[in-house]
Amino acid sequence: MKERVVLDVSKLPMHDMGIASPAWWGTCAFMLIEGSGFALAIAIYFYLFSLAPKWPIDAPSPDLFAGTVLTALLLASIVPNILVSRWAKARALAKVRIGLIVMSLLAAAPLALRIFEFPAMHVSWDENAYGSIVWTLLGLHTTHIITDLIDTLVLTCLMFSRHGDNTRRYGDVEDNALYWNFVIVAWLPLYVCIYWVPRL
Amino acid sequence: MKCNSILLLLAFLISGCSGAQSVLNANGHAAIALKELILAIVLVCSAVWFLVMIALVSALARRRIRESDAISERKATVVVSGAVGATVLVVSGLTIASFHTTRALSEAEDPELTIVVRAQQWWWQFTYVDPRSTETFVTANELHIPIGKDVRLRLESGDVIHSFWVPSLAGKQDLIPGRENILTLRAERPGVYRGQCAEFCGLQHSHMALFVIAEGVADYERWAEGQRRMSVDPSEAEAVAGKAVFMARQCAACHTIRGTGASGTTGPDLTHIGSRRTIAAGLLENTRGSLAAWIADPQKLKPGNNMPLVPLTSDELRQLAAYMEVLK
Amino acid sequence: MSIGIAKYAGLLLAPGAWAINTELAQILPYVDCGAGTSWSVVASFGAATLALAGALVPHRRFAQGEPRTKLFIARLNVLVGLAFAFVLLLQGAATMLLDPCLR
Amino acid sequence: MIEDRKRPPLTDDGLDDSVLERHLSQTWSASPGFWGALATVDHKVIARRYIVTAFVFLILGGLLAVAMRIQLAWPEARFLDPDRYNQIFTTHGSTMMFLFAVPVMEAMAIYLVPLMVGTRNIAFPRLNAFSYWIILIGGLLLWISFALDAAPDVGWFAYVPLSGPEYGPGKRADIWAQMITFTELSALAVAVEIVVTVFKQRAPGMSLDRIPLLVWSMLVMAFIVIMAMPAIMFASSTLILDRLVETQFYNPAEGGDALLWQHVFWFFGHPEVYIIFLPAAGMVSTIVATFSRRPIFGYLPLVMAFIATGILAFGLWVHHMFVVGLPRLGESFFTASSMAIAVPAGIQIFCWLATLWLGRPVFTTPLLFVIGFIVTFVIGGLTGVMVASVPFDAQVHDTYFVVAHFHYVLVGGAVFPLLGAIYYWFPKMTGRMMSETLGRWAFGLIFLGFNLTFFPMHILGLQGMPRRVYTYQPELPWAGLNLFISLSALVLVSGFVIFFIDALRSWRSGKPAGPDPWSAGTLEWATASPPPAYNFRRIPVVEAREPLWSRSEGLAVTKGLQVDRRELIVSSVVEALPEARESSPRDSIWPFWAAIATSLMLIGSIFTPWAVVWGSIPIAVTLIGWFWPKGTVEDTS
Repeated sequence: MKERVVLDVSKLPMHDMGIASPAWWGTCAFMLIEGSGFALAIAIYFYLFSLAPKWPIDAPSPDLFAGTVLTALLLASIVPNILVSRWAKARALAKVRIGLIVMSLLAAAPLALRIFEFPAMHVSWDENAYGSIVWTLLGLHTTHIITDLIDTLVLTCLMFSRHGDNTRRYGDVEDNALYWNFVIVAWLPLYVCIYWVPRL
Repeated sequence: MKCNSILLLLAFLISGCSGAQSVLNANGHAAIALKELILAIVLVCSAVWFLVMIALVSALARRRIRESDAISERKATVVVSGAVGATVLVVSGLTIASFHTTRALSEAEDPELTIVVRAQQWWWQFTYVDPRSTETFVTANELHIPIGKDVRLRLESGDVIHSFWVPSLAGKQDLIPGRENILTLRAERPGVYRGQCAEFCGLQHSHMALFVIAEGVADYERWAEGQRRMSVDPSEAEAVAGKAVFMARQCAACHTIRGTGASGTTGPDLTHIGSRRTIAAGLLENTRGSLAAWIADPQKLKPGNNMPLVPLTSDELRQLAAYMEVLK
Repeated sequence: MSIGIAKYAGLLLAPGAWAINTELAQILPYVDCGAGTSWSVVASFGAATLALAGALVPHRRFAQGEPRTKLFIARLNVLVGLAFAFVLLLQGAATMLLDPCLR
Repeated sequence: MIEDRKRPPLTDDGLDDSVLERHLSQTWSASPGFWGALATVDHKVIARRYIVTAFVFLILGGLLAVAMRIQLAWPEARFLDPDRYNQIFTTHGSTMMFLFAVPVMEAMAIYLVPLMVGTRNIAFPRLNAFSYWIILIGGLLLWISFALDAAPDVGWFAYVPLSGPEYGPGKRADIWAQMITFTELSALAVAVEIVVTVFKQRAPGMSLDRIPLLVWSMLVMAFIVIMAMPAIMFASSTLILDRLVETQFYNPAEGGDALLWQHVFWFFGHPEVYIIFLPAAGMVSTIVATFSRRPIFGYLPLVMAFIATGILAFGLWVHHMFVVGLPRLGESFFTASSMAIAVPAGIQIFCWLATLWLGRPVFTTPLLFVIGFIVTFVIGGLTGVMVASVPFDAQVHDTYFVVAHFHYVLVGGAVFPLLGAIYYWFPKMTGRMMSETLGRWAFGLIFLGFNLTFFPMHILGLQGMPRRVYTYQPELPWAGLNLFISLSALVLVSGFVIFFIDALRSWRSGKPAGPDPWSAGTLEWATASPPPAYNFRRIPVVEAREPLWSRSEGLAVTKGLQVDRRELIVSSVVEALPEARESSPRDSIWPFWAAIATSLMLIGSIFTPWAVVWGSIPIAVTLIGWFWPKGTVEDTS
């Protein structure tokens, strides 16, 4: 087939970040999947709530302490998270390295608190449907934190390796920061559901 | 090519015959209203299908005339917009018709009779609750109702989800563990109407039939009176021996025969089993021979059902069948 | 409403209104039946109005000599908005015809 | 590596065609041999595997259907016992829905979308390879359990409590649930790839209003997958939790609810139908335009219809639950939505008819299948309107009427277009034409056999025959029609046999096709058949909706892409303005190992919850291997 050249793309960048990067869109698509999952889990929480004569079923309301501290910690982590994202955009390698170490710690800390959240429910997963759904909500979100923690750890190692100083890696750092924001935002409705709806 | 008019034609043919389990053989007030709606919708949809087919054939086979693309595009736009408009109207019409039927079916009076229907793998238990007295009686797989009266069925499940469906009388309604559903039946004409579980419920879903016997009020009252009585005490020697076998073997652990020591509740109540037309949820006609065959090996006739094989000698088997037969 | 979002009113507002109304249908019949109110009627026709609005907002962009893609998006939004307004009107008809207590 | 960096990058600028092809081929081709085949990330190779696998599952599922028809040909037949029959209809439904229909539509998307939008590979090609291995293993799980007489026996919607811990002993229901997890994982992965490919990898100039309709339909399909599959993910996981660690989601005695399962399942299950149907609608739009020899009539309304259908799909689920005893008013909202979806469906039919009317139809086999589609799908759509009515449904729900309805929708509405699509794109995929003569025979027998088999089921349903019965009693008036249906099924089967013979024969020895045998308008026909590993010698620039019909002097293309690394163009979402030259990952064996690790974890978790804990370690290892940069030129930026 005859071809005629009408466009020269050689001046385009060899990789771009943000909305010009397929990886960014991929991250968004995965967040949409997980967001749908969380929305559904919350809907099921309310569905079971609407059926139960008394909510929570056969259990006192959960203790607030661990969950609230965890929420505060997650919210506080937004600040360094956004900083890391900015440094990545500016391609400041040293700052990104430090930021990622901080973020790894900040992603690990909630896991320690989470250990205290499960007993704070005062119900086991196999006692009744209320126990099943709150354990599932906590479990789902814990998986999220663990996933992001591993991602951050691997990324931190990468930034200290010879592959670190690279637009793609900075893009990955940005996407990882975006994902952590999502982990935080997704927690807020879960926190309200788990801790405050039983007190209504 | 098959078409919906054949369906209609066949529909009328079928409704003529006495096939007792058919949507089109409607004899209950709900089923009659549903049949009207079904025929109306099928008629409208058949017409729509024919119109589309005419359009398809003419689009493929029409003579191509010389016409500028712009003009024919404009014509097509007008026709397509018209067709979309017509679709909107037809859809609205059918939707409103559907809402009307739903509404019409709701206007039932206060029922005169309430029956608790409890579905289990794979048979039906009916508990008649008399509003005038505290007396209740229990039967299985055969429901008697008086014609012309609203009968309220309270639908419960003993294990998995089942669905109560007697198409000649009403649409189906599920029986769901942990929930209670209501279905109102009103038979307009006397008859024997077959029904069947309509929600897949395991191995013997296929053999979970029931019969609704709609009869005149006097006939119904006579039947109910008979059901309220305790079981018959057999006089014939064979049946007496059969009763002894029943009490001595595992039978009494699962079945109730009121007036005797047998009070198991796992299986159907057998107090008046001799009066029923079929056994094993519509599987077999109720004769002495089929009773014996059933008891001899229930797993062969209805594989997977919950009645175990009880080893019996052929004499015991005959005696037991004779006893069952006298329990009218 | 910012101009950017307004372009997508048909795609966002109308299906959104429909989704919410459909979800409300799981709750409002119980409320209406218990309290004798008509919230489901109000919700359905309110949502239908919203959907129509969603269809009309991007409609304004037809005349302005917009670029091809913008016009495409605007038209798409109008059509989707109208489709969902139709669904909501049918749902509204249900609320008018049926008793919320009916099982 | 360091030397690589020093060498100046080689671009296609000014390269001779044959030299350019040599370089591209070197950069993009998979390495030869077994490990090369396992490691390839070429979307066409993976799509071909997907398609072949899906058709193998179609054959297997079809054989099960034949077994059921033999059993039902006579009353009280003893060909199958109830246990085997229940396994068979469950496996038939699950195979057809999860292992044939959804994967085959995704496979067509994986093959066609990158070619139709004019790019060199799908977005996230390694994820794509991963998704194939996952669905393959999921399918094997189901079928090995079937071979071992331990297949699921609870129906393809596995209602609790029948599938729950109390009434579903053994591991049968768990196998069903985990098989679902496999297929949803693979479907979600593909959906993400399609969304990103369509959003970001369209050829320069392919703005939103120039996207081929097939690509639009696949995009909407991908979004439905993304929104609907989490529901079934939740359903299958909680079912396994209920069975394995005694959670109480579905136990009414402990605050759970049997209907919760139905809500969650159908919230996925109804959109599922449109996941299957919308790609078919895209195929029909493509075939109708090509063989009417004119652009599609009503591009905008068609796009709107796809989108509206995709959204409405999420508001129909309760129409599977009209007889469970919900308030009638709430149910009627779903009647309204289910009825209203007939409007976008009608718009599609009318636009296709108008295209045929305005054009000059060429009656090739693909068009015949499309005509067959219109005839049967309209019936399926209209019976859909019928079951959308609450009172109508009260009589036909769970009867053979519904069996007839959904086969008209799924076979008439999706398999007919799919077979047409296979005849249409076979030359592109293999470089060879299928036989027109055999194609006509296949179409004739399938069309006739299908209608003779499934139309009478409407009548059986109205006569009161419930679905999922392994037998029926002789005194019921169903025997005659059932025998007729079983005999008709043979006609249908013979049509499929001819189709498969034709496909196999043509693959080996069909007439060579050339790049564009149908004189079609979309970009996949702008390259050789079968396309080279790099798809296009130069990335096209799109100046019209049918680039191949409107080219005046040759196809407009770009220059300036690097050829010594896997490079493609990333463009903006709305206008498709070029934004970057992005690299596409190289072949990798890690997706294969990741799929193996994931499968071990999923299958292990049928038996013990600890499998999730220990199984996630190898998964993490393989994922790190997958993503860790290898210092290739693709990693430069």
